[in-house]
Amino acid sequence: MSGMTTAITPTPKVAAMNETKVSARDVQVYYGDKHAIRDVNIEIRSRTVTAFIGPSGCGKSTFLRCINRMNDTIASCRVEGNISIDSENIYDPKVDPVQLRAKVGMVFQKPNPFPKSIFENVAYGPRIHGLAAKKSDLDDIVASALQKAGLWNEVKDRLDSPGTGLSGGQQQRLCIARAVAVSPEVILMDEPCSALDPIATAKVEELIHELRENFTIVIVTHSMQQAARVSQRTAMFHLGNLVEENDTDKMFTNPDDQRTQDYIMGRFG
Amino acid sequence: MSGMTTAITPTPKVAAMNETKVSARDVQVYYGDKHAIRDVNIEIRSRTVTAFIGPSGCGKSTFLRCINRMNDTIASCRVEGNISIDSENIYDPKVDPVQLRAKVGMVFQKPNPFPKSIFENVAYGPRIHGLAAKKSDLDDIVASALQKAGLWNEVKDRLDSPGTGLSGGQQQRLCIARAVAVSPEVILMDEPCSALDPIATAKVEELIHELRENFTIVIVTHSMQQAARVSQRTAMFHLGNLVEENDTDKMFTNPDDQRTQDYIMGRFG
Amino acid sequence: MSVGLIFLVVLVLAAAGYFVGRARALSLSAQSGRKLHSLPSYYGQTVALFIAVPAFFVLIAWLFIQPIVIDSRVNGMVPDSVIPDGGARSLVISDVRRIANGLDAVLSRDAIDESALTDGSIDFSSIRGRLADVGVALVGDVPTEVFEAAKAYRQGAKFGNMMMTVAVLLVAIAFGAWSYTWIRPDMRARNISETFIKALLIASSTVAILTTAGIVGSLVFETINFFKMYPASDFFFSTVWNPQFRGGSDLGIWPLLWGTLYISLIALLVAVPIGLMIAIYLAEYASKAVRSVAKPMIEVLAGIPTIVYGLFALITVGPFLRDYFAQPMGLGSSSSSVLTAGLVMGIMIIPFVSSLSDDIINAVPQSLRDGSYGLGATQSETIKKVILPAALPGVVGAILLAASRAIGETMIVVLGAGAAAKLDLNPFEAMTTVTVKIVSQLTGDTEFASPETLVAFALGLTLFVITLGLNVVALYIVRKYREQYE
Amino acid sequence: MTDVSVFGNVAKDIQTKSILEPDARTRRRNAAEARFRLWGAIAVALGVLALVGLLASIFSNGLSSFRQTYVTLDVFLDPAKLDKDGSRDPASIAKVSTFGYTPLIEKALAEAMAAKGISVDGMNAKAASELISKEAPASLRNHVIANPSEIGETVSFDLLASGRIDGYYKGRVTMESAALDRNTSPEQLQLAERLKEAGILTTRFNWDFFTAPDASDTRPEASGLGVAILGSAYMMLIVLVLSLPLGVAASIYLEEFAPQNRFTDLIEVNIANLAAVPSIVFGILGLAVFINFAGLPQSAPIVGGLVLTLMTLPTIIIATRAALKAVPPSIRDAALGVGASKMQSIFHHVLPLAMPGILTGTIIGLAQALGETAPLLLIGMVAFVREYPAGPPDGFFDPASALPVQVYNWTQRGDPAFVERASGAIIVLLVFLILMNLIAIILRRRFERRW
Amino acid sequence: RDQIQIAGSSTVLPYASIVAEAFGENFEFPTPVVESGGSGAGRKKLCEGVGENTVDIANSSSRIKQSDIDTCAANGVKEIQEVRIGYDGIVFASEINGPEYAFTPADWHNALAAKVLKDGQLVDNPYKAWNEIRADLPAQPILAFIPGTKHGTREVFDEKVLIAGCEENGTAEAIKAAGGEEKECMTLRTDGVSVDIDGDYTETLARVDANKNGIGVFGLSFYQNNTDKLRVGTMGGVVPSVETIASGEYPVSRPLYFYVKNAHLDVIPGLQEYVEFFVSDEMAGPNGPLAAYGLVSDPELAKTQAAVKARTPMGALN
Ligand SMILES: Nc1ncnc2c1ncn2[C@@H]1O[C@H](COP(=O)(O)OP(=O)(O)OP(=O)(O)O)[C@@H](O)[C@H]1O
Ligand SMILES: Nc1ncnc2c1ncn2[C@@H]1O[C@H](COP(=O)(O)OP(=O)(O)OP(=O)(O)O)[C@@H](O)[C@H]1O
Ligand SMILES: [Mg+2]
Ligand SMILES: [Mg+2]
Repeated sequence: MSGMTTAITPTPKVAAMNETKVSARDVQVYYGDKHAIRDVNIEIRSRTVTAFIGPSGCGKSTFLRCINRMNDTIASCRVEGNISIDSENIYDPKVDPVQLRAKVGMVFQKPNPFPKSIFENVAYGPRIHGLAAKKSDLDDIVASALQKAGLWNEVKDRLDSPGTGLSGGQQQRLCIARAVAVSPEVILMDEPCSALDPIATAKVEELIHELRENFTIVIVTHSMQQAARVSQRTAMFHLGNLVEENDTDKMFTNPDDQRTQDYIMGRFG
Repeated sequence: MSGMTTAITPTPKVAAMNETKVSARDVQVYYGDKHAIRDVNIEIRSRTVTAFIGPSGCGKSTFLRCINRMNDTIASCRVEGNISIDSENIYDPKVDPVQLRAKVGMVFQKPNPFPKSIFENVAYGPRIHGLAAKKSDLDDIVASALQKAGLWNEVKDRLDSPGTGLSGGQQQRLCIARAVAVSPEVILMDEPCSALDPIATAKVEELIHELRENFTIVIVTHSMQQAARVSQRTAMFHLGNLVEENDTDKMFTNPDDQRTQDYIMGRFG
Repeated sequence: MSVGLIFLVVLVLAAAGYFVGRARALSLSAQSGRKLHSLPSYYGQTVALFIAVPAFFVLIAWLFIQPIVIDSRVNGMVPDSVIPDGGARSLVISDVRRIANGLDAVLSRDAIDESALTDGSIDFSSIRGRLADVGVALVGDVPTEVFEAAKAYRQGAKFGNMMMTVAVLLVAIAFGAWSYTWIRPDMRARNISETFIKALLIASSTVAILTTAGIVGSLVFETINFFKMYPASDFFFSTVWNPQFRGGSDLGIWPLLWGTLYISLIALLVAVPIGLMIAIYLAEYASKAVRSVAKPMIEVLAGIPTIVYGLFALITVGPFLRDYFAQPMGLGSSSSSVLTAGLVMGIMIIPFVSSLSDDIINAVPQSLRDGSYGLGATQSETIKKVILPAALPGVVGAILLAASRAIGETMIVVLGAGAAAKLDLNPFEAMTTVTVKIVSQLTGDTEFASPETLVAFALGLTLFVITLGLNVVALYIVRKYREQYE
Repeated sequence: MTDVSVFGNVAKDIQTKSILEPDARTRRRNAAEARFRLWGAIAVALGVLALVGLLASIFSNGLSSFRQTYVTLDVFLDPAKLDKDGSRDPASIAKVSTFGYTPLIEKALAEAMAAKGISVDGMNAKAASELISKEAPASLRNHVIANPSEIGETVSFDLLASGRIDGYYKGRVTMESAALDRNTSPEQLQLAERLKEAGILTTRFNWDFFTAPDASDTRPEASGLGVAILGSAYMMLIVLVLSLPLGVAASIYLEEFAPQNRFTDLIEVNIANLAAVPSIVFGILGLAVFINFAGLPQSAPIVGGLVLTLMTLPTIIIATRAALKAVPPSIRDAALGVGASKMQSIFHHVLPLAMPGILTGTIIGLAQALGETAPLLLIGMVAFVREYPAGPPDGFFDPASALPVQVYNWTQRGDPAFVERASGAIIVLLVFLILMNLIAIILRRRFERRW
Repeated sequence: RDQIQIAGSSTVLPYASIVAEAFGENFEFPTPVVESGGSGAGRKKLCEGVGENTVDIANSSSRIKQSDIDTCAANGVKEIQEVRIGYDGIVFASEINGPEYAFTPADWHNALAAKVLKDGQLVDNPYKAWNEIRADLPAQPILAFIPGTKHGTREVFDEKVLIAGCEENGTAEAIKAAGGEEKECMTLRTDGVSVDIDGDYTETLARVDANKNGIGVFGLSFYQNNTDKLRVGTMGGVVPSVETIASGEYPVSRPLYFYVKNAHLDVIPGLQEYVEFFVSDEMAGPNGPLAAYGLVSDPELAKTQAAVKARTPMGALN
């Protein structure tokens, strides 16, 4: 039972690399009166790691949350325009956001483990999606997710202790493990390595590499190095606008936009 | 009345640079049965930036929280050993943790703005410590703290909107501004730049530089570059032990301990 | 089958449906190799819901309609001649019902065959005695028509029951089977069952609306009657409350409203500070052990019957306040007073404030406390400036609940504050409240269709409208000051 | 005061503050802290004190109702009086009313006194027989009807002593008060003393108090809480089964699903307002809707239960909503983020975290419902009921009374013996309440946690 | 429904429950259910209509009113029997250790009325102590706990004490002379000397207990159960007792009634038996348990018994 097939409408053919997975057209996001995202148009390719970069508060998280409709939960937030995944408009009234989110997993910027045990934190997703028929399957899923997130060694002896009693970085990895455990098709990661040490970061980057073979990944990061290391495509946001979107190599060597150049060179502000 | 000079019992001599500000002797920390910090001995110098590095979960935050007794709020947490600031044992029963914390400020790993307006978030500390006699003083303090944290431009038009409606990085800077506004003698920063873009990071680092002239700063960071850039001293933790403490230059060029070397070279795990 | 049994059978069917539905979903998915849209249990749930809900619906409708149908049929069999003078048909019909039900007992006790009822092989002329033997008391002898009607009723009920059983089970099975065959791996079973649950949630919240409608409906009619007898202007603008037994009463609402506000205010002045401090102490300062004992203990205060508080007010608090405060201060010598009732009522409503607030305060995330402590705030500053504002909506809810309880209380007011309606500022004076007068006018010895009694309805409705207004204001305030954390 | 910038041009010399010696402001703040904390402790102490005081007065008044004085007599069941035609036919035995049994008891008492040589000056047989409850003939008669074969035999009975005699052994009646009391006399008390010495009269635990039905004003000693306990139990069962799920469901809808609009505002205000509706108005509603419209029977627990359900609902809803509101949004986000549906995120994560608040609402709501009399007044449950209701569910439709009703009724009665019994009933009510809430309290402790 | 359902006055409730209890013991029928909730509500329930979920009997501490009869008629309750079960004496009692009081209605009017006649002038009530009214009354401050206006007892108090007293001490004439109405005789002072009690006699007792110089208005049966706590005052020189009330010497008393819905007589099992049992000599006679409890037996009980047997419906109110 592979995680691949949790699609709303199962994707019949396996998406080839570089095919568009997510596409956004003229997306506008408002928080009440505040216009947080303006006219964003972007194609996110399948089996590719796309990095979102940009100064703090420019709308990266906001746009990311649009992709799995997590913005629905903020009362004041309004999304306009069109975002589609596998050519299906996700803001179509017929779309079940739940299914969408099962397909598009998310790691939040602030680690938010459930006030439950470490095991339950990771097992929750697989459980509600019926990914494990037996208890032992579940154990396996949890173990492998924790391993992928590089947390297994630290917590394997205390799977029953509360997830909220972990260190900041551990919580972050726990949330990564939790998202990975349901094997979504698209994984949105909002600064997944912000609280991680270089080694843990390396492990997560390795995980991203690994996941890329089968999944589409969008990652928000403040580290240019990280963006350069893990992503194939990079999108640069500034003040709610998508300034530039390009191949990562190109972006970091020869950006089209002046602002990108400035930002990468650390010449902003 | 400057924030600096509210001291009532003046310590006769002025702390000179390189003088010991905080000193820890045989500190042990337990969470229930878990022994999280073992035998830590460290001298943290006055007017110096000390960086704590080490893999996630090694006890950096835990030790940091010991320094201003924030661990008191965790029921299961037990601290043994001796930590003194200005030669006063902070675990002395006579010590008032409130005054200690006014003297030793803290920026937490997870941004935790109060559910109040941005202004109120920053004004909270100065208010309780009586740092502003007039409303205009308070306005000044708030503005200058926000400026220091590099948030002023982004929020100056919406000081009345809730602090919880900020982006992740903005929240982090808000928390820095909040801590800085009460001008403590020692500032503990737990990964203050983890959610910040390079420019904002640079701004915070600049702030740290500036603060160093008068204050003692301890910063937890996962970025070796950052540690190298901002700190004069670096302490490396590993599995609850303080592996090495040294001048930053020495630490990053020629560490005494093999584990430090490995960690810095990214050879762990 | 009895209704209870049918109910059980449907439940069992639903349970069975759950398992077959689940199994089918699993096997279909295994066969077709397609993944299920939802967890298998949701398919089970869907089938179970399809079995249970329409069936229960039919059951309830049937139970509602069958008696009407049978009654109307039996009604036709009872000629007017057997209805006693001045009696009512409905009473005879209930006699019929009683006989019909008694017959079952007679048959089973005397081991008589069902057929004996119809073929006349046994003498049923002594039916009254036989029924009396099985504990069914009748008034007089049973006229043949009535007995026949009873038999018909029994037949009808039996038949109806049988039909009901059949119908309910049929519906259950039909819908179950249909939903069973409907199962496909891509069926959105979770959405179906969730839509269903959501409908239940909505239905539940309409209960509140229905209750309000019911209350208004049951008050408004008699209120109109009241205003036909007593001028509304006097009711709303007169400042004298002086009902008289034989009419000619003054029924101005103001003294009562004033008493209500005054007493509730004092009660809140007692309960809110104490209750909030208790909540704060238990949530923030007390050890786990103290908290786990003190909280339920204080909750018992809400469960002590109000008469105990009333007597406490009357016997202890009232004389104490009179002897040590009112008389020395020259503020009167009444042992029952607004202050007495307010104080005692305040004690009673403490748990409403303390327990609910305690839960809310406890739910404020630790990171907020940390943030404040980290800035060098004391615990009390943290509580006052960070935690309470964050917990405000819940705390206001708790206070409103306490206020509501205070407004609705009678016994304490009767015993503590007396029954005299007065407009006075002196807290050592006896006064009374709207609620007390609703109860006393409604349960008095005055004739019902007099303004003195009907005023209770007008009072009830007016109070309802006033509290509604207060609640609107409260909602507005809470909305304005609400702080969302995280 | 000139320099307000935080560190701008501060002198480079920073004087550090000692943490061992608090400065004046800190001392002030700490004093405020200590005061605040003290206020908290005082508040808790006040609450507990009020409870202890009230409980002490209830217990000191009411504990005695758990004991009862009995007179043990050998009664000759005279066939000449009880079964005149000698047929032992239950029908003819039943013809003898309780009035016919009184002489038997009088005689038995006289004989017992004679046998033990007890006599008190100024007592005739009639006055002596007033020691025995008016309930005695009825219990005798019931026994005889149940066992007709014992007619003609001498059977030993434990008969209730009358209320005043019982009160004498509980300190309620004294020789002095008896002298003034129309219903007893010091001689009767002396006689009781003698009977006690002779072992005929005993005071012991009173099981009947928990099982017997109410009794009329002339027989306080025979009254019990059986019907009331059953009635309250039935009603609470209905209230719990209906109000908890309904209340939680309504709260979930309003808090989590309902769109923010006028209509939901209306519901919200409505619910808050329902909490403020005096309970008697719910009685008016119950009378109009459940009895007059729906045709449910008078005085029945089903109607009482429904009315109390409507009355408790607002409490539970308000508590539940506050608790739901207090659950941090990040928990919901986390669940939604892994693909849980809203319903799942609520039932799996939010509801467990809100559980303490929900349980508190339930505890308080049920406490209120259990102690309420006013709405029952209008639906006919404030009544004198002596027949036990049948077992559930049929019993829901039989007349019954309730514990608070019994308290209310007894406090209104003339005979002071009822005051004691009312306090006893309150103790039973509180025990009932605590038992009922125990599960909720334990559950709540388990769910309580901070995050 | 198997049992008889009774509603109404809480004054009649004790008697009704004594009868119901004995009825349940001695008859094969279940014990009737006796609700309390006030005469007005009881009569309203009686008149709600005919049928199983309406009551069979309404107890009433005052006579049924024309409006009730009209409601009954409108709802199809055509025939009602009025059954007078006896009389309820109303007594004035103070704390047992207090002084003796020998009242007259005039004293009460002088003590409680808003306006009294003093030195030939109609003035606001100046009296503070009983002996100011009449020198041979005790020198105690005036404080009276009288039934609230919802009580039937208050009607009797108004009529037989206040109005009677008003006429006795000449205030009535003065009022009339001043162009006022008789109603003003019943207007009470509002300075806290006269306290309305909306609760029951136990509350009055508790208040007398808490205010040792207070005088309470009680029912005779309540007083008889508490002779060790209360000292009863005489009225016009007569000590209240079952005998003096029955003979009419003691002036303050009122009849108690219950009303039976005739339409239910043949359909509610035991109803007729209950009604007959209630008024039988065994129960309501001078030596019966009701009299023992303080009900003043009706001298015309035999007439009532006959009427009950014949099921005579009540005629028009006179
Ligand atoms: N409240 C707690 N209860 C129990 N264990 C805890 C608690 N907080 C931290 N720990 C454990 O103590 C150890 C040290 O945690 P700490 O938060 O100090 O790590 P850290 O060095 O700050 O890591 P990171 O860089 O990930 O934030 C970890 O193993 C963590 O799981
Ligand atoms: N819930 C909200 N209500 C109102 N404004 C919001 C809310 N969330 C974010 N914003 C505003 O929207 C803008 C974009 O926010 P967003 O969180 O997307 O930034 P970001 O790019 O993720 O920044 P960071 O790197 O700091 O996390 C910011 O100006 C922020 O203040
Ligand atoms: Mg962000
Ligand atoms: Mg940390």
